[in-house]
Amino acid sequence: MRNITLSQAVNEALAEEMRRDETVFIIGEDVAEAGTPFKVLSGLVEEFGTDRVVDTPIAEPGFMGLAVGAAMTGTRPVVDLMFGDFIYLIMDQLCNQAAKTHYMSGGKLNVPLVVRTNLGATRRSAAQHSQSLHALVAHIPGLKVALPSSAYEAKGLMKTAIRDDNPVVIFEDKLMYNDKAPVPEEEYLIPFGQANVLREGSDITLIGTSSMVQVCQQAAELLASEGVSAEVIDPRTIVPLDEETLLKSAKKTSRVIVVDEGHQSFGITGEIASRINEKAFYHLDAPVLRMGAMDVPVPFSPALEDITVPTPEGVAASARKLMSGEMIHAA
Amino acid sequence: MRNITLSQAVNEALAEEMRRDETVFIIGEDVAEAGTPFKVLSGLVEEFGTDRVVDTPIAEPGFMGLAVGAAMTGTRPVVDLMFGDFIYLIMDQLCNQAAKTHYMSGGKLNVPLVVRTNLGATRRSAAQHSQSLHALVAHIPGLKVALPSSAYEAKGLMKTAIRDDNPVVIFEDKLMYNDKAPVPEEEYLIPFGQANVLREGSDITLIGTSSMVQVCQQAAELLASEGVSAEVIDPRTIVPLDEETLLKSAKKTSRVIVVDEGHQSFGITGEIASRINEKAFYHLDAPVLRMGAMDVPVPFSPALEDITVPTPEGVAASARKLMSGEMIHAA
Amino acid sequence: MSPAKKTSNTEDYLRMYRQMVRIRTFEDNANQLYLSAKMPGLTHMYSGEEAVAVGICEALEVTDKITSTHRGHGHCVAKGAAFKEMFCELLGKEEGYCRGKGGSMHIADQSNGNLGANAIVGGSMGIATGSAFTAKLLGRDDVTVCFFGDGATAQGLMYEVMNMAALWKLPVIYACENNGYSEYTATDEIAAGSIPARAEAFGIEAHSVNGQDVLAVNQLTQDLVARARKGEGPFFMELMTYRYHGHHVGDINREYYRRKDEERDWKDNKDPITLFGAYLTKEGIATKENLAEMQAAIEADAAAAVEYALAAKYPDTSEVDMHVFTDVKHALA
Amino acid sequence: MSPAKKTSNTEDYLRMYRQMVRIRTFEDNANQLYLSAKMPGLTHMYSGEEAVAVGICEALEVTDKITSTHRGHGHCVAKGAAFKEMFCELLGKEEGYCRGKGGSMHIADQSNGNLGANAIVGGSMGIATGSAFTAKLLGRDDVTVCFFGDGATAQGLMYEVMNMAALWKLPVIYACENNGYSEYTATDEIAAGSIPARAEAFGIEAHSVNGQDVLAVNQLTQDLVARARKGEGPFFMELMTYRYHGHHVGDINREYYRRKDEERDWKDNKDPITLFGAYLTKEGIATKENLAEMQAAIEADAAAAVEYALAAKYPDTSEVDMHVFTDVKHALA
Ligand SMILES: Cc1ncc(C[n+]2csc(CCOP(=O)(O)OP(=O)(O)O)c2C)c(N)n1
Ligand SMILES: Cc1ncc(C[n+]2csc(CCOP(=O)(O)OP(=O)(O)O)c2C)c(N)n1
Ligand SMILES: [Mg+2]
Ligand SMILES: [Mg+2]
Repeated sequence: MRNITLSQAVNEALAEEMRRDETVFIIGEDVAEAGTPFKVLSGLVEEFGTDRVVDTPIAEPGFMGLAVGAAMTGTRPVVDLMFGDFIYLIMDQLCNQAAKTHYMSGGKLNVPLVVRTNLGATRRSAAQHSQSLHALVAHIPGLKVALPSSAYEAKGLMKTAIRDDNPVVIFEDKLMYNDKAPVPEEEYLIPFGQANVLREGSDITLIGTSSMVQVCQQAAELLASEGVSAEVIDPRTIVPLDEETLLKSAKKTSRVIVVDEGHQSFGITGEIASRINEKAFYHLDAPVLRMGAMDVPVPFSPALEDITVPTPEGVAASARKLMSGEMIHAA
Repeated sequence: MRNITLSQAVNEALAEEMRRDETVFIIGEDVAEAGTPFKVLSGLVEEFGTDRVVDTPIAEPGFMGLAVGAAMTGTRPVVDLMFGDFIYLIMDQLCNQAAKTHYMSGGKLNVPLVVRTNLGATRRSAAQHSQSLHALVAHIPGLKVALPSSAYEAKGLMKTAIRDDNPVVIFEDKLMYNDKAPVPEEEYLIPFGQANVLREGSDITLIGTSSMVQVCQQAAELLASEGVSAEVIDPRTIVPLDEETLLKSAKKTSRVIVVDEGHQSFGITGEIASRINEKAFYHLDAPVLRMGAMDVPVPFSPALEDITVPTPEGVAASARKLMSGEMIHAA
Repeated sequence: MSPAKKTSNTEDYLRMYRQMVRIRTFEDNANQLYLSAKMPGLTHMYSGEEAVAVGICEALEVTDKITSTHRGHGHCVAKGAAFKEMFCELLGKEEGYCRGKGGSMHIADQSNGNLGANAIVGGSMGIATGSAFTAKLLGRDDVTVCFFGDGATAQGLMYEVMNMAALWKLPVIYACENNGYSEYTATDEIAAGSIPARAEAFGIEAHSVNGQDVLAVNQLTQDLVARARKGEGPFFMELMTYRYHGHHVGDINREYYRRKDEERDWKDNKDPITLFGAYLTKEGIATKENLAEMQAAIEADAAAAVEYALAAKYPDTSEVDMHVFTDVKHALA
Repeated sequence: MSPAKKTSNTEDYLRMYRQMVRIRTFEDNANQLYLSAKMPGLTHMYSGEEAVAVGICEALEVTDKITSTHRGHGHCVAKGAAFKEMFCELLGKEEGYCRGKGGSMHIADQSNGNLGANAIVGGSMGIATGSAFTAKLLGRDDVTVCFFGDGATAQGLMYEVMNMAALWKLPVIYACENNGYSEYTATDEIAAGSIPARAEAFGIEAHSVNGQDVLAVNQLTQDLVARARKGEGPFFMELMTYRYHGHHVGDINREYYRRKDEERDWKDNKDPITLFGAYLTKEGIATKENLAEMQAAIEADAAAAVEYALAAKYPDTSEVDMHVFTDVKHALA
């Protein structure tokens, strides 16, 4: 299988879906000739024209609202939100309008749109360009939330998102745009709500999202060299969440760490940990541990920024603690 | 002690602080002559004038941003956000600006402002006027979040919030505005981060926030009549969170239910439950249970709306389950 | 009152009159339901503004779209909705247009191109613009009218989408219902400068029109709709009008923000139904008796619909987690 | 170039020239730090726009406030910041103005009234308006200038706060740096109608001025600041200018959105420093040699500051959870 970058994978997904369905269009800032600052969309405007790859003014609430109305009337917009940090600007249109329209209309109106945006720190972009804000969106009923962890997922989840009749928000990891992974030439879709078990193990379960899947994989390697067998799971979508796969693993290993790049407090790790605690409590030998990003605005200085995000070493260290029963004393 | 309504309590807190400190002002829609749609601010404009009780156009992002700048330069704005559902509109100014300014400036600038808004369903106001969105704000480092559960708390927390040098968001329960409670004539403040144990008990801990404190109290009554001794705790602020008090109770009773009116998934119950699970795991006889609002947009129809929110009967039923060990079979 | 176009318009005129009376009657009944505590929650009355919704919607085809507001009953009726489903919605019943899930603030007859009332002031401006975007992208010729109040002109979203509509020549008409107040505040206290000039600054042709004159509103809208269909949009209309009731049905004591004689003046001298009725009789299009009969029939209709709705059943509680997602029958199952 | 006011302005003029050269020199060094991979992240160069920041800030007192943008080094220097603390900030060092926590996009010398650069386009418009609100409420006479780009005029927030500033006559000046582009898109593709007319529609007096002419900018600003202090504000200025570099330092191949000869024309014929230098020598205010010496001294200053900053220490890792809250030393302790 060929290897392509996450960037190419997203580009292919969009191109394929735009060829398949002419109601699909892309809207956002500098998406056309510039192909976005990350160059993810390069070439699409050449194939699909400026009617379907639409450069907007710097008006996130405006083009998000426009997309909601477009989606309600027969198109499938893919909203390009340049940085995940700008999600605050579109919250009203996304959460008061897109998320609720189907429900408030008693099922009469649909809002089939995708917001593609990103997450992830350590790019030295400081507090307003480094946030991982998927927890905010996951809290709002009516929105689906996908967190691709590689080029393979990025393509398959994007295609599914575009065909979904509900609003979907996809957060890509901006540090992963140039990372390559095997991606089939043939068309494929990844269904929502199906977690991926990347590595089987028997001693401990590491649940990682997006950028943190790699971190968990590397932590598992470290642990393996010490004789600890870690299972690594990527939920791929957090709404819907594949509880079954997570619970099965938790019951098998009896120890779980949930790793995510959003701020830890009031973030998604609490939800995932709680569901496991609630439904696999009597199988657990230790509390489900959570590792999110530090509860601080993301600092610019490299000396500070790097320590705000979970690392393989940090995850492995926590795993060792869980294994050793050290938590018992803490608790 | 005299009994006053939550509405009066908030009004008194604001009046006292405005008398004490002339840099305090109120800004929002229809706050002056109208005294807000809930009439909470009646009389303040008469005492403090339209310079300090400022009616704005319907421009939530705008007046929130204005408040941030005003706070940075020597005033203490109290932003009146008419419905908690409008918080989506101010997220950027609140979370990208207010929450991060102190940090991004390396401690040089402060943003001492209060956003007072509300939460709570069952007013037949449908999906865009009934949300309880405190979880969104709690997730963002740099913001403090208070959830008063009675007139007493509403006054004491508001006064503390106004004197705090950080941005604070207070969510009042709109169904409680006319509820009376004993409130001292003398001045008092309620420190942030100190939970209130409303009722001591030995069998189970019920942690409730805002509107759900009453629900927990009533559930405790129901349980008491069955011989189950429930402890009821109100965290009062969720950022900062008084972990110590919660953990102490959890360790004592070994069984905990967390009840909140925000949507359950990816809400605050997951955070509170996780902290207890992490730090009191080996003391628990059953998983910490969570009861939030249903994960659906709030429906208009009374027949539907009423079942979306936790009730005393529901909480008592869950408590019975936890007590009976029924959870073991579920887990 | 503008001059009659031609007598072949008789039917159109009578339909417009009828629709205005239907709105007024709907609102009177809604208010009564509130006063008698039979309606859950609050609602915002459209009474007094009928010529705006009717003048505009009568210039539209079924395929044309509108977006509506918290004060949305008038738009809903004018775009073709039936009383029965509307009252059912108002009362939270299963047979309502939104199966009782929306209520007054989200009421809409979606099949007639009403994209929904909206409880977020200004919240539908993006939606309307997006609907126009669809028309352009898919090569359809429908036009979208975005209704909003004077208060909503304070929302930044309006300027964001007007900019895009102007850049891309979208077939959308922004219809500002300037009723002089937003909630409990007079417009001049919350709107600096000039509202139509704000649209013009974005290169959008703007018009101000007497919103109590249904023919003037209708004529202007017909012109603009025709031009918008040809790609000459967007347009902006400011419709000067007045709401008779308080901001919502519970806003009874309102003298602190609005004088009683001002209200009386509008009701006595500028009522859109009275004015148009007088015109119709003067022009010989209808007799007073015709109009009275029409009104009586509408009132009977409304009474029957209210009765039906009161007796209709609430949605089953199992509906509570339906329609969260299109593809999941029960989101919480 | 506008005519000289009087020779007593010699000092002012030389200071303006000096400040423009300081900005240019700062940016050249910043670009060099990027190219040599010594600077973390990216940065947006102000080169070419110096007359705007300097012309405006030289009309302000220390007590006056400004809000800045992602392209904020120029505003920071012009409002009085020192090279050392600026380069330290750019490199994430503890001695930076923000202790390294802000970096290029949040750089600010707070003690000189700079309320911060902002990485959210348009994000500071509310802040600037609020700062003016404080002045009015507390009876202070300071004025706030809000810097933002042409691209930021698409943000709805601007219209929301202009409305309030106009209604309440706040002492704020909205300064739109129209450099013809927002990122990789020309202004006329993203701005419909007229930018100054948008302010005028809110009843705000608006001016368009040549942003390459430091004296013209300075004169206009002096007038408006004086009037704003007297309560005649708010005002709006559109400053026509140009950025020499790409959108950020990494935007090298930009011919797909901007022609090279256009860039050359601005640099060769409209450079604010060259123009003002020629004026100073022509008017006999300084000799070419004076100016060359000044420049050399500034370059030496900058080189020393860069060297200092490169060697300076990073904040201790224990700083990571400091300054989350004012009253908690370590938020995560
Ligand atoms: C974003 C938002 N802010 C505030 C409100 C509360 N609110 C409801 S209606 C209204 C006044 C609207 O005035 P206008 O737009 O003139 O419409 P009118 O009621 O006069 O028809 C306000 C402030 C709201 N629903 N949404
Ligand atoms: C809200 C928001 N949207 C988008 C961006 C990405 N972005 C950064 S600068 C910029 C262009 C700004 O153009 P302009 O306002 O003209 O300022 P200039 O860069 O020309 O000085 C964009 C789109 C952002 N930082 N914030
Ligand atoms: Mg109005
Ligand atoms: Mg620009």
